[in-house]
Amino acid sequence: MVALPQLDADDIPFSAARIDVDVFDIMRAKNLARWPTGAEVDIEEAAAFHKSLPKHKRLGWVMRQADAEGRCLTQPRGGFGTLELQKELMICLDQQGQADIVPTTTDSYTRNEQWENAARGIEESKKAGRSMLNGYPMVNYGPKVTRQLIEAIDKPAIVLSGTSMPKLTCEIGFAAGYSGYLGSGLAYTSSYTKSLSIEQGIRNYQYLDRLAAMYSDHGVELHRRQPGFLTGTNIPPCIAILTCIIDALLAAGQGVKNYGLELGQTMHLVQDAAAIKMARVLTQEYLQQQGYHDVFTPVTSLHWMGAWPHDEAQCEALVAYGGTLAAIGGAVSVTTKSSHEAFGIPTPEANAAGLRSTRMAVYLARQIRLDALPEFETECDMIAKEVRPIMDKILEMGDGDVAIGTIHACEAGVMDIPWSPSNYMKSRVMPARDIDGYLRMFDCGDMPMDPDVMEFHHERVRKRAEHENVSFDHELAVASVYELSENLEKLIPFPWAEK
Amino acid sequence: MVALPQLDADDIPFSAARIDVDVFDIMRAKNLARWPTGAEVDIEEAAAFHKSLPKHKRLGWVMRQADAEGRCLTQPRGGFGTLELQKELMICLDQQGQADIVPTTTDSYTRNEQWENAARGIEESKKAGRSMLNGYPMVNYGPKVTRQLIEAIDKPAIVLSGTSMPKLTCEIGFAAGYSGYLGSGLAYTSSYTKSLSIEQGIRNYQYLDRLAAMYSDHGVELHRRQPGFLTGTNIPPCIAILTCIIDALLAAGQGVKNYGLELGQTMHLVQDAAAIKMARVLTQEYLQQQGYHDVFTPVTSLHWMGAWPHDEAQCEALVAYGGTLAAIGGAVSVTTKSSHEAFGIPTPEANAAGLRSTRMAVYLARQIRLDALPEFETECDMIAKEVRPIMDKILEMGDGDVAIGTIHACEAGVMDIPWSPSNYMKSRVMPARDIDGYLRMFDCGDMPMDPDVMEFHHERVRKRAEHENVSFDHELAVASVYELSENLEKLIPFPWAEK
Amino acid sequence: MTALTKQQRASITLVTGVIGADTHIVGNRILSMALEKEGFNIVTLGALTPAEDFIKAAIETAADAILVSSLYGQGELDCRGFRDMCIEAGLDDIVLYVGGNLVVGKQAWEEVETRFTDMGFDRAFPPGTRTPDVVEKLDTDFQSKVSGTA
Amino acid sequence: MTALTKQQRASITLVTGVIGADTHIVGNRILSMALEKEGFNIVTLGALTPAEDFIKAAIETAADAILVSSLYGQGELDCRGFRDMCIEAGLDDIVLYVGGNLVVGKQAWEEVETRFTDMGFDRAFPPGTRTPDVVEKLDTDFQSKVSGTA
Ligand code: B12
Ligand code: B12
Repeated sequence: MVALPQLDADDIPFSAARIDVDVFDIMRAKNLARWPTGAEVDIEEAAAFHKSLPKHKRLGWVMRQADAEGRCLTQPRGGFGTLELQKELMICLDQQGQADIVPTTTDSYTRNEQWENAARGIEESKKAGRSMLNGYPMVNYGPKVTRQLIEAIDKPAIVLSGTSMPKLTCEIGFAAGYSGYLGSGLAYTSSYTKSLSIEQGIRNYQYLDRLAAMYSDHGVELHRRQPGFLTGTNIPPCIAILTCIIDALLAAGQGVKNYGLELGQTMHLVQDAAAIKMARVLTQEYLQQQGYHDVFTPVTSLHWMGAWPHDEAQCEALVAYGGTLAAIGGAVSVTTKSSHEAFGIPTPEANAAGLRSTRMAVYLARQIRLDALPEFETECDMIAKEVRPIMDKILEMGDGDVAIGTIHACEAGVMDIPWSPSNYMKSRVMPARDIDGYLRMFDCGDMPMDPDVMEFHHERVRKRAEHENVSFDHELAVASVYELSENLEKLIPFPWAEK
Repeated sequence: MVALPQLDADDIPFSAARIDVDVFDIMRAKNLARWPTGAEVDIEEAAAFHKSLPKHKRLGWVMRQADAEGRCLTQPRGGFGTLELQKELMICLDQQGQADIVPTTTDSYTRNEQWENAARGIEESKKAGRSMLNGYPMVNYGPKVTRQLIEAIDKPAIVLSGTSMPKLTCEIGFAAGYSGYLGSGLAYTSSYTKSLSIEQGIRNYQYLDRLAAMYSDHGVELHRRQPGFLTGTNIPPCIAILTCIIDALLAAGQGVKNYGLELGQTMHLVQDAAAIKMARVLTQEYLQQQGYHDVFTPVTSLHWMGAWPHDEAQCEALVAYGGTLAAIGGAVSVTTKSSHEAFGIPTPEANAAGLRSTRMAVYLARQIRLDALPEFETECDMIAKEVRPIMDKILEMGDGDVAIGTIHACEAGVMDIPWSPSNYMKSRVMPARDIDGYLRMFDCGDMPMDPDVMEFHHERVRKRAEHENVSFDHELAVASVYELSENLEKLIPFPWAEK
Repeated sequence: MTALTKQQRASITLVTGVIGADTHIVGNRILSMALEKEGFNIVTLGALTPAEDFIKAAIETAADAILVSSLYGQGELDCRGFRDMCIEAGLDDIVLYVGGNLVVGKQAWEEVETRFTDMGFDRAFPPGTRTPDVVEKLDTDFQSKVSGTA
Repeated sequence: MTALTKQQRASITLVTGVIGADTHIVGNRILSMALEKEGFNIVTLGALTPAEDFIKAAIETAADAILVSSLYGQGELDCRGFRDMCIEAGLDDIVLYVGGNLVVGKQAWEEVETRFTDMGFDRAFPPGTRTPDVVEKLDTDFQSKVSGTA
């Protein structure tokens, strides 16, 4: 494979190699100059602040400790358009919701670096007395003001900024005192953008990861995290895990040692448990293979990321089961939703209720594990069989460089993602649920899946088509998008009444 | 063992033998004369009405069909003090709740045959404009009026009357068109009464079972059901199952062929699945042994029957998990509660929401089964080891007559029930949760448990005591009563904050 | 207010039971066990106890208070006239507590409380009451009796 | 009202896309696929589409309607002035639909609907709208156009 031409972005060749410290200093200076609050960032001061926090407010330590103790922590999502609303929200999630990890979701203008629009959103929110933004405009407020949020809670805080352009937000977030940051180059670029190249997205996250490693050099271990839930829409475990491996290798390349893997739940007890286990196993396998022997990779399981039903009672089952799936699956944390999911961003109270319901479900799951169940073992084997050939191919396509291999693989559809908005992904892979409720690939597009594996997937999905008496075509994939959002009359009607 | 002295009740000797038809006619005449509405009962007319109903409104057929199709049906509880309120409730549960089986819970005066008090309750309810009774006073309204309830819904209906004195209520209920009736002699007498003898309770249910068999003779297969949930308070599977076997043998003795077994959930995924499986296996084992080869014994799993938390969000997890436990355990139906449980009888809407949340959980459970999990197998073996020696002893104490054996066994504490209000039970057995959340016996009282079995129970509970750093005493049993009703701050606090 | 000593509590006799056709014994039994452990002198009537039996027992044992449990929802009917029956029986000053799930359904606690104090109960306790709270209230209410006799 | 035939629908051009910084493509893509299957002539702009691009595309393709999706909550900001921009561009009579999760949070639908019709959208569609409902509304709204040309 030929190396890609060198892009002008930041003037270094594109590869998985660690960014040199001198180059990085120049990149940072340029980056911080893009918005006035960038000038407030002082990494020495920030590192001192992080060290002054009690251990239980540092997510790096908290994730390691939770893993060691076999816990499943809870974390919601949440962001509002003004500091005041955001503070109230975080206090509510901390106290009323008993969240173990408190989030700050940024708004979509911030995610797209449209800080002028975000400024307008703050004003409009203040005027309207309700949030007109779908998250907290962190860059506009800057690190000094934002630190008030860290001080308002007694838990570790994480930035949730679904974006491929995290460079200024991460500087602000870490400087403010956030000890966790969710996001990665392949996952977010493929799922949250249309016209940004995968290469640019990876570069941007290399910046973020390099920054996190720089904090390590200052004695602060931050928690980085990969959003393997992708487009949230029927992502089969193998695809999520491929992106986990790729983004973990990229992060490790920049020196990150504390890297969480997130998986959206498939909503199948056995498949989710297998996915959670294999995400860690396979990511470690490739990290080791590439010479990274000390990267900590706990798995976070996310409440159903696809379309939710419009009935709150039905949603309550998805919320509670989400706790069950995460805990029985052995996830180190679970990211929660609420019964408002289908309607809009939840109120703080609904969000807190979702947390508590999940927490109770985690309690009820006790220490139950499915590891000895033959069906679980089969599923684990299947995932490994799906992932390895493709991952090996990706590395091969980059001549061993995962960054370059990934670009080629996305171009070729060797690495693909369902329902992607990105012009740089083929998005030909089409998942569908099978007869038993597992997520399978109805169509693997151009991904080089083992024929035996696809045979198995097809057979299971075909069984479903036969059972439902529908034809074996793409409509199965569309029906699978709607499935869990359907009302119960459709999902399980009273079976015997005369029509 | 010596036979018990013959009691005067209904002038026949006490035994497990089938009541002779001529004797039964005399008993019925006496019984129906106790309250004016008794005169409205006409079994020929009633049988014709049952036959006129579509199959899907006959619970006997519905339970068999659900079992054959591997379904888990939903059923709530519910009763209000007037016909009008009850009708609204049943329509709401049928339509808004999508219940597969619609209930009528009777009020506690009716259960205690205090029909004058019930009449007062109807008047007071009408005056107050809200229900002053905790259920529907079925005897007061009588079969003709009550049939309006059957006609108002499009599902089968079941009478829920937690009582040891069902004789008139069952006549009215069956005549009205109810095709299911929950209750049994040992279970209810030990759990719902104080000074009624077990013998009298069994006699009363022999009447009911004999009546159900008489309907069979008229071509109507009713569904009888045993409330093995007992006092609802930490009932270990073995105790529930012992009562299932005893009451099933007694019912079979009267000619019943369609007999459901109810188990309160222990709230442990593996233990509940094992209990559901073994309830049916062991009941069949003894039915066969006693020569009953054609009794259908589907299992119903009940949402947590002990104390509920006062936080609705926590309750939602118990509700949803209840659906999961029933469906994964392979129960043929699940009896639901709501997030109002700790406060009082739910509104129709809250009740319907509990049903829908459970139904969604049942959907999500797909066809998952734990049968191949070694931990499940161990638990099944354990239950069999607990049940068989005691059941054999009970039969031995009655010289093969289960009715007589049961009386002796209860007297001697060989058959015992935790937290019983009855003067006829020792109630020395004391359950507690173990380290892994299983319900175990901290103290088996005078039940002749195998020493190895008790060794195992003790070891597990002792582990918990050590883990919690409390002493190994009766307080563990009390703490286990409260456990699932505790708030989350107590159950899983954020683990690391400084105190 | 300071807690009473176990010795002081030993002079206080409490009658407990579950009123009416109500079979919910668990909470009442745990409460009785806990109060006994804390030193009070307890007379337990158990589940399914008619109103008259409470009063009979209170007279027989010269009780200082009656603790009525009602869980099943019909307590509102069962407890009507309970204070009057006490007065008729000459128990004018006996302390009356009631606790449990006192009414049918989820109702605003303040209203329910008023309904029962209007009926003549000195205190009513909401669903979910834990035993230490009951001990605290008893200690408060019997402070004067005990210091009077001290 | 009767449904249009596929042939009649073929004469109707619809521009679809997700407005603003919004990446939620799934529903928009399914909707576009479904409308295409039902016979409409569809121009898809995909996710993350600025308001101006909708209008440009509508002019270029002489579209009859623009179907704007907004899911992420900021639609209220993104859609302000959309009708005015259309008028400025000479698209005075173009039919404008908007659908998705149009505002932040769970708000009363009637209010949300009014907010968007006041902005100049002909119809607004609530969360959870299924494609057959959209086809039905399109058929209704283009009844006259099609019969006019028939
Ligand atoms: C276990 C249980 C049962 C068991 C009872 C077993 C037994 N023999 O004791 C069984 C299954 C038999 C049962 C039956 C029924 N139950 Co029930 N039951 C419960 C449940 C789930 C838990 C009760 C419990 O044991 N709690 C644990 C103990 C430790 O707490 P506690 O009882 O509240 O007592 C504590 C405090 O309240 C307080 N306290 C209690 N009394 C007093 C008195 C005083 C003076 C003071 C100061 C404090 C105090 O101190 C106690 C210790 O902390 C409750 C709902 C809940 N709470 O979750 C329903 C509940 C009480 N039952 C209810 C009903 C309706 C029934 C039935 C009528 C219908 C049915 N479901 O079959 C029958 C009643 C039969 C009859 N005639 O009484 C309703 C009552 C409705 C209402 N008030 O609106 C409830 C609230 C459930 C519901 N939401 O519908 N039940
Ligand atoms: C999947 C999903 C995602 C995926 C999207 C993947 C992708 N690239 O498409 C991911 C994970 C990337 C994502 C990200 C985010 N999401 Co999102 N997401 C969802 C979710 C769960 C399902 C959406 C979906 O695909 N539904 C299935 C399709 C078939 O239905 P649909 O989209 O509603 O479309 C149908 C109808 O609405 C209608 N329709 C749609 N458009 C139009 C237009 C017209 C004219 C008409 C007539 C009809 C119509 O027809 C469609 C077909 O039936 C929803 C919640 C839900 N609904 O359950 C949240 C939701 C939309 N997301 C939300 C948010 C806030 C975000 C984020 C900002 C924050 C975050 N959670 O990370 C980011 C946004 C990033 C960005 N810049 O846009 C919020 C929006 C909040 C609000 N409006 O108050 C929601 C409602 C969740 C919530 N309750 O918080 N999300």
